[in-house]
Amino acid sequence: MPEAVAAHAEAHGHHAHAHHPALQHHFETLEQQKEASVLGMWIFIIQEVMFFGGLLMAYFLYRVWYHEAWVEGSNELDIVLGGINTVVLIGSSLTMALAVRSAQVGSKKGTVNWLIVTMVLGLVFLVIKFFEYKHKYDLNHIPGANFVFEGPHAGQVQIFISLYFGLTGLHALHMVIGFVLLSVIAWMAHKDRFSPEWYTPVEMSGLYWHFVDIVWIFLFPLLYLVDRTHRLG
Amino acid sequence: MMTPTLPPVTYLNHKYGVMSWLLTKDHKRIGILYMVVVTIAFVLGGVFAAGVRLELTTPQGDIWSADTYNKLFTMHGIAMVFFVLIPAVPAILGNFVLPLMIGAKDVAFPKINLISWYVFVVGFIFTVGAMVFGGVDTGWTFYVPYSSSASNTNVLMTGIGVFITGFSSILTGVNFMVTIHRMRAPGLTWFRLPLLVWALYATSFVQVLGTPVVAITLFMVVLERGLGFGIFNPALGGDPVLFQHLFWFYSHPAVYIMILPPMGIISEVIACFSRKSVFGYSFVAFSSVAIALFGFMVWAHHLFVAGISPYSAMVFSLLSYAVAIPSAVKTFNWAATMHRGAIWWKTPMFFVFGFIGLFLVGGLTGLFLAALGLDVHLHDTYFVVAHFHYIMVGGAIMGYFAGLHYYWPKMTGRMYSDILGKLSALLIFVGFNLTFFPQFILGYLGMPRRYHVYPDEWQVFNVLSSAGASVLAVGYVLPLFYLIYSLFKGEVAGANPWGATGLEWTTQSPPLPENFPGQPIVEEEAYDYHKREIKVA
Amino acid sequence: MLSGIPLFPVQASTVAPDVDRLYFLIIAVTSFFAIATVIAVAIFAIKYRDDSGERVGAQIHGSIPLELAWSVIPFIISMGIFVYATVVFFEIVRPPAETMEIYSTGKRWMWRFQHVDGKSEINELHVPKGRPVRVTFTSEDVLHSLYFPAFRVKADAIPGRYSSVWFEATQTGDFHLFCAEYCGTKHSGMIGKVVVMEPSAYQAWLSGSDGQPLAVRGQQLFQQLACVTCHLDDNTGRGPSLAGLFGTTVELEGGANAIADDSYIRESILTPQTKIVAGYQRLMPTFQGQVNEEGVMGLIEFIKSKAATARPQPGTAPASAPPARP
Amino acid sequence: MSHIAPVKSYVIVFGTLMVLTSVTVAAAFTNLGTLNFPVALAIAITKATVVILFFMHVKYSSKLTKFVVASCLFFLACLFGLTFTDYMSRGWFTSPRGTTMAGTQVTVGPAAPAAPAAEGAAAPAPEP
Repeated sequence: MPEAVAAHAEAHGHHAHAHHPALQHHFETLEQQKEASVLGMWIFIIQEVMFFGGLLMAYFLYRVWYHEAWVEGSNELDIVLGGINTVVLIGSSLTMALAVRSAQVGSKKGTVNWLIVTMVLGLVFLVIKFFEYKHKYDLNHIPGANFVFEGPHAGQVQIFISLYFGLTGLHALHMVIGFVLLSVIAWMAHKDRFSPEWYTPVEMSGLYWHFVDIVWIFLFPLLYLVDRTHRLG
Repeated sequence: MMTPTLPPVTYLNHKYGVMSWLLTKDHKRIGILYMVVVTIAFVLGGVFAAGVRLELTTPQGDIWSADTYNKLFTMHGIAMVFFVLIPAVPAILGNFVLPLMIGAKDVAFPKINLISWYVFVVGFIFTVGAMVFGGVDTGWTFYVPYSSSASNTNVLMTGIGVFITGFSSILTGVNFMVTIHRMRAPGLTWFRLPLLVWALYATSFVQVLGTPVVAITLFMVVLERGLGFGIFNPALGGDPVLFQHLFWFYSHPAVYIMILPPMGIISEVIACFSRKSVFGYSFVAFSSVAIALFGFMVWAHHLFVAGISPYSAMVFSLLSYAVAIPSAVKTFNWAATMHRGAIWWKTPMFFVFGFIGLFLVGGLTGLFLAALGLDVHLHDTYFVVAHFHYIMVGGAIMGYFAGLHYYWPKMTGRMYSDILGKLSALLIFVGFNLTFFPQFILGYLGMPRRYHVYPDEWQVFNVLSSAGASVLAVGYVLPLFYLIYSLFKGEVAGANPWGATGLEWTTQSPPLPENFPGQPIVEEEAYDYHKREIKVA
Repeated sequence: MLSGIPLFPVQASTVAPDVDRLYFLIIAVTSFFAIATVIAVAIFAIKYRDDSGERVGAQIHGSIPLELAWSVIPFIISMGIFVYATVVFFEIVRPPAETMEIYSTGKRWMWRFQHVDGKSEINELHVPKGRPVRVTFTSEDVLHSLYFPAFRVKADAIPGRYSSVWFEATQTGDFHLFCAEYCGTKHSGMIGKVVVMEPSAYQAWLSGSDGQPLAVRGQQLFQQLACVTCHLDDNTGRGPSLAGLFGTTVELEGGANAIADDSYIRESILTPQTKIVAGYQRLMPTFQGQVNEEGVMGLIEFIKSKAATARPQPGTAPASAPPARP
Repeated sequence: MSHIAPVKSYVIVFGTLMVLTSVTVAAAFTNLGTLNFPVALAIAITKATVVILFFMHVKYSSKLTKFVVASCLFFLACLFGLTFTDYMSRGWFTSPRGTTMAGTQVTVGPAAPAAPAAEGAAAPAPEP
């Protein structure tokens, strides 16, 4: 019986089908390879969500325990810079989507240009984030030995600032990784490696970039906005 | 029946040279690369265990200093948990056998498969480096505030090492999940899949979704220790119990990463050597998935005395009892599979007998620790040590050895000596019980874990345990010899030495680089011994 | 060396027999299933042994009723065990109404016990037989865990928070005391013994104490740290009166309320800003760093004793009436 | 994805995201008391869903991908929900006239002058 199975497979395997240069040997069709990549990328993104989930767990617990410290801490943050960053990042999400779209329709120039715009917006975000960190450094609000904070909840505000640096630092690290990834994809697009049949790398880096944007969509209200009004009320 | 000869072209001999191994994208070679590193880690962990047992033969601390002893049991824990138990079956046997079982040429992302091996090796180098430069003494659980403020050993380096190794486990999980979803042979529906594939699928859930949480937790400890961040620091108002919540959120599902794949191997081996399809196939398959999903909801039974509220302790105790049921269902189904089967007493089956004996004790002693009233007395005593060794070493390592001896002919094309195999299974079983059963008694007497010095009246049990450990060591070293001997002098095994069902036994052994000559088509059920005449090649 | 090999720990507290009964019940249930399965596997392995490897087993695929049986029945049994274990757990966790107070602090590699009347001892604890004793303790650096195997009780000592363990000794003699949570180099040295004595012998031992009672030391600290300037007994000071405070429910600013127990008082001393009593400003400075653990325990004892003198107890039971012992 | 959306639809999606952002910022400055947190979270979730469905093309992709995206919520719920069963139920249980067994939230700092981490690590703990 095993021979029969092998023989049958033999006949099936032999008919020649034009191999697309990007089709890897262990996939049957480009469609199967594409779906495998999309599924793999989404599972990777889910895992990244759990990665930020651990830090958010600490954030939510201490917010319930030390609400006053969270109010003081979040009022320390500069909401204008945070707001601009949000607009910049959602903008870069738009340009990323347009880059993927132009890869779909096969316009090489469109893909490369939109990718460059996305990278520039990413850079703007990182620069603004650098100024925010520098501002913290000037007020020596960097958690650690020389953390100075007047006000009754100094210790607990240090936890807030630690979580702020943890969350936004990790997010900025993912932005840097995304920046490098996009530059590689832009270079491949420039070398005309993509076509309407095969633009998976662009699509995958798009998924990654949108994920990084979604993380910021949650970080911005949680860190900057939610405890803003307590001081007003 | 002519004696089989080694096939001309196999994945081992179609390319030679170190580079062909170090840059391979072939899932079979990557499985063997993992086996090399895991075996080294297993020997390392074993040496540390020998050091611990040596010290505990005497109540006083006269062989090692307290610090050295603390480092020994910590490094034993880290080497065994992160570098042996978690990768053993999924990364070695899983990598090798999964594509063969589903009729694919390779895993979905071969390049990422190689990257995850390199990430594993880099993590291993970091952790061994930490061990060489003075070791780490926080216990494999890295509990805060000791690990973040009070310990002056290489906690940072080990934390980073384990952080990196975590990504290897994540990438393997992603790879397996996509492979099983997208690359099954035509006709291979979900309910025709071998049960090892179901187990690997359930394990990849835990690998992918649990590991990042321990990665971020260790990242926070590294931040707190290195840069003075205050997330868990009680002086600033941080809560050390939060660390335990986040740590065990992964580390309990991690024990299911360690036990589910060996359970899959046991289902395969029992089906083959009972010449019968597994009893209640879909129940065994769904119990794997149930264990993986329920496994995420039970972690705080490690925290019953750590200061969590009694009401939440009740919630977790109830859920811990619920997660024990699928394991019980699996064990009963294995026993029922052997009913009216044709039991072939070969080495893999001996390891399965050992597995069933030890895993039963291990699993059922879990019910003692999930019982709230008892856990107050038993937490952090040798009862817990005995419980998890019965499941990890009795279950996971026994399952790994069963799989190793079952797939060895397929991996190398050679057969090992059956008598020596059975002898090593017996030695491991006897040595194991002699080592860890006295620890149950010690545990109920109240001997705490991680003690360098203990009261004199308990010396007898510790001496028994150390004696058992030496028998166990011999049992583990023996396979090293006869398996390597079989590489050169073993008789040629042929495509299907055990006459088993499954696609992996239809191709030659050792398999072709691209696994199958063509694209195999599957028409029959999973373990259908009736449709095909058995040909013992 | 072979001074009689102990196989089972002595039952030296009221809770121990219940825990051991639970232990034997689970042993009985689990060994029944384990032995049954092992025998079944052994029988099948021997009866159906066939080393030719040629013959095929019977074509059995499974039976739904059998599967349901061996998943529902174990579930019901385990729920039974769960309920019984939880009852025993709440007996361990919930101390009786009247307990003898002992304070303790765990520090890297020693336990320090502080009796209410002033006597303090290190790595040793003298307790009377037949009286419920509650040890309230915290840790000063890393995690520790106070563990009395003979009494079957254990609780982790967490820095920055009180934990408590209660037991009622039923046998005199020396029993082990361990630290059960790994805490570094001399983790295995952080042990000691708990000496259970007859009540009369205990009183004699206690009367020989040199230190003055904890409450008196608390009163001295109360003066020394100038608490008395704000906390006047007749409620006219800037801070709330502490007379009769202990055990009552306090109305907090913002509508919440809290029970004035040890943790509340400790928190109000070390971090006064976290809970402000309704109707008072945030004036109180923090005393963290100016008073050590024993000092805080002294102040708590003093505030408890104020409750006794200021308001005669017989009529007014404190707001949180102690629930009857189960 | 085989499905190619017109540029206009992407710009509309961007527009809605901008509107939602301004709404959430505005909501942050009006004092809704305890409602602030849920409102901000709800808006963030809608924004995230919009990005997932349109920018990440999940709307047109396979049922399996949708299932994987949804399954993430289950695991986050496990982490947050079950951990909070502990922290929320800590204050409930008060043993009569004494310390709660599980204790209230963490009070700040051990009372005694905590030995600074550096010194504590090296020198053995000073005797009382």
